[in-house]
Amino acid sequence: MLPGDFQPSRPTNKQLIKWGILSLVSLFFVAVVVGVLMFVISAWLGKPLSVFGYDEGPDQPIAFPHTRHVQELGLDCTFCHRNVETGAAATIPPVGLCMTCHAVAGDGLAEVEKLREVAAAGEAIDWVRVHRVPDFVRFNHSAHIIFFSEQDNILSSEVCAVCHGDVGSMVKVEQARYLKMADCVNCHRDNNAPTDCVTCHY
Amino acid sequence: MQEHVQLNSKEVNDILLKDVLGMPKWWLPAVLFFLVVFLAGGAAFGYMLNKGVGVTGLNRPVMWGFFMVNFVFWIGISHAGIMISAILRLTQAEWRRPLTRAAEVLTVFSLTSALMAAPLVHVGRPWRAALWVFPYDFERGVWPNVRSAFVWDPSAVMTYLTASTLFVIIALLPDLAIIRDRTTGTAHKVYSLLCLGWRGTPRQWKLQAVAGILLSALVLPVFVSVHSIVSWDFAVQVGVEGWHSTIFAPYFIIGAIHSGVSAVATVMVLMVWLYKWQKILTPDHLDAIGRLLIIVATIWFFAFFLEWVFALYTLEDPELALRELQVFKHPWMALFIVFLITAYFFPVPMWMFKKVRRNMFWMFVTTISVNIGMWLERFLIIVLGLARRQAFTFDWGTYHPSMIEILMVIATFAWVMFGMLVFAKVFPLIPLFDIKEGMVGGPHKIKIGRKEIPASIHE
Amino acid sequence: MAELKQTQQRQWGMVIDLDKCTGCQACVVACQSENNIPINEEAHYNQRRAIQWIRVERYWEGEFPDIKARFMPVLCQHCDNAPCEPVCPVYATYHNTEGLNVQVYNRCVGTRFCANNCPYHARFFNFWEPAWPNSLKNQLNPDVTVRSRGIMEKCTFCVQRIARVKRKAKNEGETVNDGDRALSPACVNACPTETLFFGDFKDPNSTVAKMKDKETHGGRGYHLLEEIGTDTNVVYLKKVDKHAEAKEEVHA
Amino acid sequence: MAGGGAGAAVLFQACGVPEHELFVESSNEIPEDLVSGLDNWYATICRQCSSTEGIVVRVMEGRAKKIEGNVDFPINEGAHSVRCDAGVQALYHPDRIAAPLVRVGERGSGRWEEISWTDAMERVALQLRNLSNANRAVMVTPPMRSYSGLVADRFMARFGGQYLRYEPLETTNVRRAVKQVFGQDRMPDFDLGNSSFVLSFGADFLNTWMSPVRYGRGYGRFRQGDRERGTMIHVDSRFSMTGANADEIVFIKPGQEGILALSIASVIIDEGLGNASAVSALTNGGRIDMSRFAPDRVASAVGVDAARIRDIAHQFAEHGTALAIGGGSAAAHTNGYFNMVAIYSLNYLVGSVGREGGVNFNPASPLKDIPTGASFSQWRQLVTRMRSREVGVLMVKGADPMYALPGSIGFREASFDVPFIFSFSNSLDDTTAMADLVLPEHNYLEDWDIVDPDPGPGYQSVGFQQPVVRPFFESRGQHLGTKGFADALMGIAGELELDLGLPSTFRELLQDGARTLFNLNRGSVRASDFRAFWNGALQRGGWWDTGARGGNRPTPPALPANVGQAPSFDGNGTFNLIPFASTSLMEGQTADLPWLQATPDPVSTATWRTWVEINIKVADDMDIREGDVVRITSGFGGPDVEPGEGVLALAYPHPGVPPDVVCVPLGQGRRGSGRYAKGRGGNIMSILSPGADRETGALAWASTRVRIEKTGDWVRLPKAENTNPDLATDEGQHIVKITPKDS
Repeated sequence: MLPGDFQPSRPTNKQLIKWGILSLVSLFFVAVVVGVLMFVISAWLGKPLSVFGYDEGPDQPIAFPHTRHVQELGLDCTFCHRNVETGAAATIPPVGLCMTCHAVAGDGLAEVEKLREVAAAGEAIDWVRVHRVPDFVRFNHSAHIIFFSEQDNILSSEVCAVCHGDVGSMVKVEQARYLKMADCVNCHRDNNAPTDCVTCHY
Repeated sequence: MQEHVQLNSKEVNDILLKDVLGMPKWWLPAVLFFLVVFLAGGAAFGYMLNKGVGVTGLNRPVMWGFFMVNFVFWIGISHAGIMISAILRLTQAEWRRPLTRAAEVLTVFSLTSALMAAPLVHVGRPWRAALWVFPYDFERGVWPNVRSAFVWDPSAVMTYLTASTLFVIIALLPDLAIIRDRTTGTAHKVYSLLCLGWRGTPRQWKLQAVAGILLSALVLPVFVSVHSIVSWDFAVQVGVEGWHSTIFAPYFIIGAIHSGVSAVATVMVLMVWLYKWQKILTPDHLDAIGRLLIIVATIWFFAFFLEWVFALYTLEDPELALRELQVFKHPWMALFIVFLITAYFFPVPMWMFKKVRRNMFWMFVTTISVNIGMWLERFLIIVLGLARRQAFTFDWGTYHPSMIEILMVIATFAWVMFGMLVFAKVFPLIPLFDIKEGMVGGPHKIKIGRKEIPASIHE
Repeated sequence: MAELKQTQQRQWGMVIDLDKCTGCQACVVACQSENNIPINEEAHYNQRRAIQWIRVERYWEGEFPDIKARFMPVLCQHCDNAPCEPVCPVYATYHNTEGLNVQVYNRCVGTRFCANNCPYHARFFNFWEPAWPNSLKNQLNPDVTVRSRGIMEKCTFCVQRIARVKRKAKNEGETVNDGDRALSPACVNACPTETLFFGDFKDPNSTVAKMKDKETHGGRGYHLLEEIGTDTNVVYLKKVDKHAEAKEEVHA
Repeated sequence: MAGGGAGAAVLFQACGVPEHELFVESSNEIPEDLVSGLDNWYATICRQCSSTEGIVVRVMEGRAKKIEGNVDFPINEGAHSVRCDAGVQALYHPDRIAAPLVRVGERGSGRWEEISWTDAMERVALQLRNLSNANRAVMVTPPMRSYSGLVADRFMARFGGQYLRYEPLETTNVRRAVKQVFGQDRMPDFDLGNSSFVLSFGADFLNTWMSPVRYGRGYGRFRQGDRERGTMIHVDSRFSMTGANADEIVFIKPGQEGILALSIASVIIDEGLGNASAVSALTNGGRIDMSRFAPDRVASAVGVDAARIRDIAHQFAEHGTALAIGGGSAAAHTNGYFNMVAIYSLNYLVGSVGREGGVNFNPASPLKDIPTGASFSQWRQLVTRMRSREVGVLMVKGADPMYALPGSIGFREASFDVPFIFSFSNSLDDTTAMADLVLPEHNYLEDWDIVDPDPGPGYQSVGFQQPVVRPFFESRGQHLGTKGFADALMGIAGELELDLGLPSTFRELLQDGARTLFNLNRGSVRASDFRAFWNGALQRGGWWDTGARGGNRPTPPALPANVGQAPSFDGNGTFNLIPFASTSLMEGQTADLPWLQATPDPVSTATWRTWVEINIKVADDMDIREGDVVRITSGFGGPDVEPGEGVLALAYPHPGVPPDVVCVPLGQGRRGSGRYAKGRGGNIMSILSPGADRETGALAWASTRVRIEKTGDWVRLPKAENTNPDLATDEGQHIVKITPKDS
């Protein structure tokens, strides 16, 4: 190995242009990869980025306007989600409950007619799930409702908004909160609730 | 050295770069063969990923089997690199020179093998192993459990892998520049990039030498810790009496050096046979390794003996049951005898003879034998530790590896062979600069007692 | 551990009277039914991978015709110094403030380190994906996570029942009652001979605390493999056999 | 979330990881909205086995989730057996029949077509109507002490056919002996909990015999109750689970239990340890010579030391309250009836009849119309009738005689001569598979009934069975799906215009029964109006009156003069074959349930297969290792089992079985019964000798001698115990600690 073996040469202009284009292309490629990764990671950590409508709620088989029922008619959350104070699940109301009003109310509305068809056929509605925690999480609505309503001295139906956002003002229900474990744990810490794993996982 | 053939720089270059710049006829078929075997192991892993750990022979209570044995084995082999490069470098043993790179490369590939075996392959849900290996999980406030030896395992192994890779790279720089100068086209560009602008200036030489020595010193604690931590995987288990022993860390480390140095000797013989490097790798080197091995093997055997003393001294039922299982129960008895013979009683007396130490064939046989024995040693510790007859004789179990496991174990061997061969094709497996450096200093000898041994030079 | 033990509010535990156990296996199936344990197929037994959170072990003693069979229900001992806990790299198993040794399925990566280290062999690994025919899934308990393959599982003292009772008590402002059958694990409720007792060792008035107090001081009580120092929360009461030789008790 | 899931899914799809693992980590496919609702517990009655146990069922969103014991119910007091829990699996069994089936192929070929209920009922009615003689109709059910049984009984009575009750391991001898010794029609209650000494002969009463949960309850108190720990001696010719729990197990030569009992009696009489009046009554004033049963004279015949017999007699007589129980294999010999008479007579000698800690009697049920029919053993006559084409219609409900009748009786072959067989069944068991028409019945969790527990708790009690879930196959519409047995039978009666003398629907019939109880105005449920009573009884799972205890203490009858006969054996081998009911599968009734198949036998811990317990030393001599497939032949067999072919079973070298005995569990070897039972193991009943009790004609199912030979094959015996050849022993008592004294 002799010193001076290596003679660096100045690049020509042609080479410089070639390298410039190459680096631009790779920069673009990197940008695309980073963008995709960001989307995936943000989706992993919380809600998808609000691009291309990824943050919107899903279309339901029957477009049920919470605005109409909650804001305009003043129905309480617990009027339909009856189990929320006593059970683990808030429960979606059965078609029969809808029909207690819609047997007469809402004539002529296309969505109500759909509902009546379903009710007449004796079927159930396949609502699309908006909020979902994985199977290994034991979320219990009643415990949360009772805790917050007692702590803040508010009505049960006012507690719902803590996690679900102001559903009453949503035409299409969307996920308001991340509902990832960090979200749960932080809230539990803030409220001195147990953070023992076995509180939710068993 | 006595039989050292004096070569000049050009001859060294020609000999060592012959197969980097050219390609021996057997190379491609051999590499393809090992690749196929490795891919077969990969396919076995894919099958296991699809079906679950059930495809192995693991059961209750033998929850660790071939994968864990293989993990410990490869970690053991990896200790060759540091032993040869760092310790011998720091102790200025001259004969290490042609062996350092092969040992370090062997370290790198055996560590990747080990990593494949333990965190990746053997867990129930490999896709979640990141939770264990990387503490990414900031948001939930649930961190990896630092009390677990398993958390320290990957970090120790990764540190060791990083250090070994750096070792290889730093030692490679001057050689890469030589190859750069002898290649054209794309190869030239690639080597130019890889050699990081090495020009062989005195400053660069100085930095390279300092980096080498520094790394040697810094890596020594890692060297000790890696296998200590691996031994803690076993030693901290109160539930498995045979493993719960304070001798385990030194016992594992010395065992690792035993198997690692043997593996280097095996690789050395293979290099001579395959690449015809007998002018550089002389019987002198083998002789030196052989002497080192006698010492290492005997210390290892002492540790092994101590472990037995510790176990038997207490006369506790579970320990006695394990030893009974190892020594008197078929088929473990046969394995135990094979292990003892191959790991110590066959090779060490052989190495006592100078003729054997200087004979390529016999050194190959004896060092291979050591590694067969050391593999069995890990098997006998891990599997029998779990399969022992314990208080709950109702749950006493046994273990038979499945084809999937055997295939994956073979694949790790193929992976190391494949890696070494590919490396040897792309980079010189013997450091050219080191050989030349040794030549500059000339064959120094110093007298210790009545013996003359090769001395080191100052770097 | 000692401090934790003093500050914790409850200490769930079990007392098992070996003199009553007949080995009838009712607890085994009750547990299987409550906790969504996969069906142990024939191959699972042959591979020694059957999952029984509580199992009845049978030990032989003597030779025909003076032969005896001893039955022993074994389940997770919920040790206060649990060997399984410190070895888990991902904190999938830990001790909670009620003395339970908890397994968090979603955290488990399946290193099986804990299972090796459990002196009681109380931990079971899902080597295979559990398979139920679709119609049998109707029976699965919705309160218990269905474990997939690659996950370690073990007895939880039916923590879902404890959680349910505690939640109910909290919502309704009551206290958790020791004798509440809704609180007891499925095995305890099933046992025909009342071999198993479950309760809170911290509550001096509970049945188990009284039994433990009485029996571990000169009575029949003992802890399984006590010499390991795991400090278990399951107290066994010795089998009585008037034909047995009085064994010298060695206390360290 | 979607992005991440999708990304990871794509990534892992290549590796073949099922996507659902990344997303939900569960194979639970039930929609969460359905499962997270509120749970309710409903009380009902377990019908998985013959003992009547009160259960509560956890129901969530219309699905039964978990079965637990009903704490109130007097028989089981909250506990339950291993079989009870698996009821939910019977309900949701994947191979449950979902609609009436009619045979389309050859009989027994297994090709079926679904038809509507209307069609099915019409076909049944047509077949019955077309019978030339009503007597040509035969119905077979298990003994049903319930209103379903009443409907069946009434139907056959009014129609004019023959009604047979079938149980695989007959208890006829025990019941006849109880009738003879105590003058009772019902099984008495054994008050184990208050007893201080139990001497049992052959009955595996903690495991499978009669009412194991009730006995288990008593056993718990017997061992560690508030009184002194009781002593239990078990006399058996095999190592049963009950024997394993006894303080001493006495191995006896098969069939000699009665002689041993008489020998014990002779010691008691000789030494004047017993109740003098009972002695005099039993020996008919000394006219029966008991001295021929003196220990020294019978010791070699029964295989028990004379000194030991005396010791047992002393212990039996000198404990405060002693109880003698017999049954199981002791009753299944050609002298089984005499064995039972001798054994139960012992209770008189120590004065434990009708007192606390002894034998207590069950009063008659308050519901007089519930039939008390016990099993009936006229199978040979029935087969003859079938062969000669005297049987036109065979109706089967919940019984499987083609599986469990000895092959030598030839029931299955004879069934080809019956023009029409129909079966009420949930699954295609062996008998149903041979039927022409299958009427799927409701699972017991979907059906109504009122049950009279037998054996009862010693006082009047009635169990109320109610549907806790809607029928699982309801979604198939009213023409398909399942129907309750009683409803269906009443429907058929309606088609036939047969007047059963019962209300028009089964539920009304039950309510009539309940009204009887309501009118008694006593017991556990009392109410001001009937509606409240009905709801109360359903809520509590039954009605009982602890005050209504058994009647007068019976006076001891004299032993029959020919008591003490030796048993006789039949077969070509040297081993006495003792079949036994499996802990989980019983006699095969629950073999279709995977949980029960997977439940280890308490002693051998074996599962899923048929094994044969051979003494470990004998096995060693014969070079038989565990898992060796052995052929068991007796020289008997049926048309399906060639006598030389025998039954194949896996060897289990057993350290506790006497050298001249082999034991085989029942339950496996089924031709049908769904995916978990079909073609699994061997059916030992098929090679039993057709031997019968000399007195009662009951099947002597323990009187066969068999030959054992290795086939050379080896199959691993699936068991919970270790797979190593070493026995699980606990030499240092590290695990199971033993103390000689009670504290």
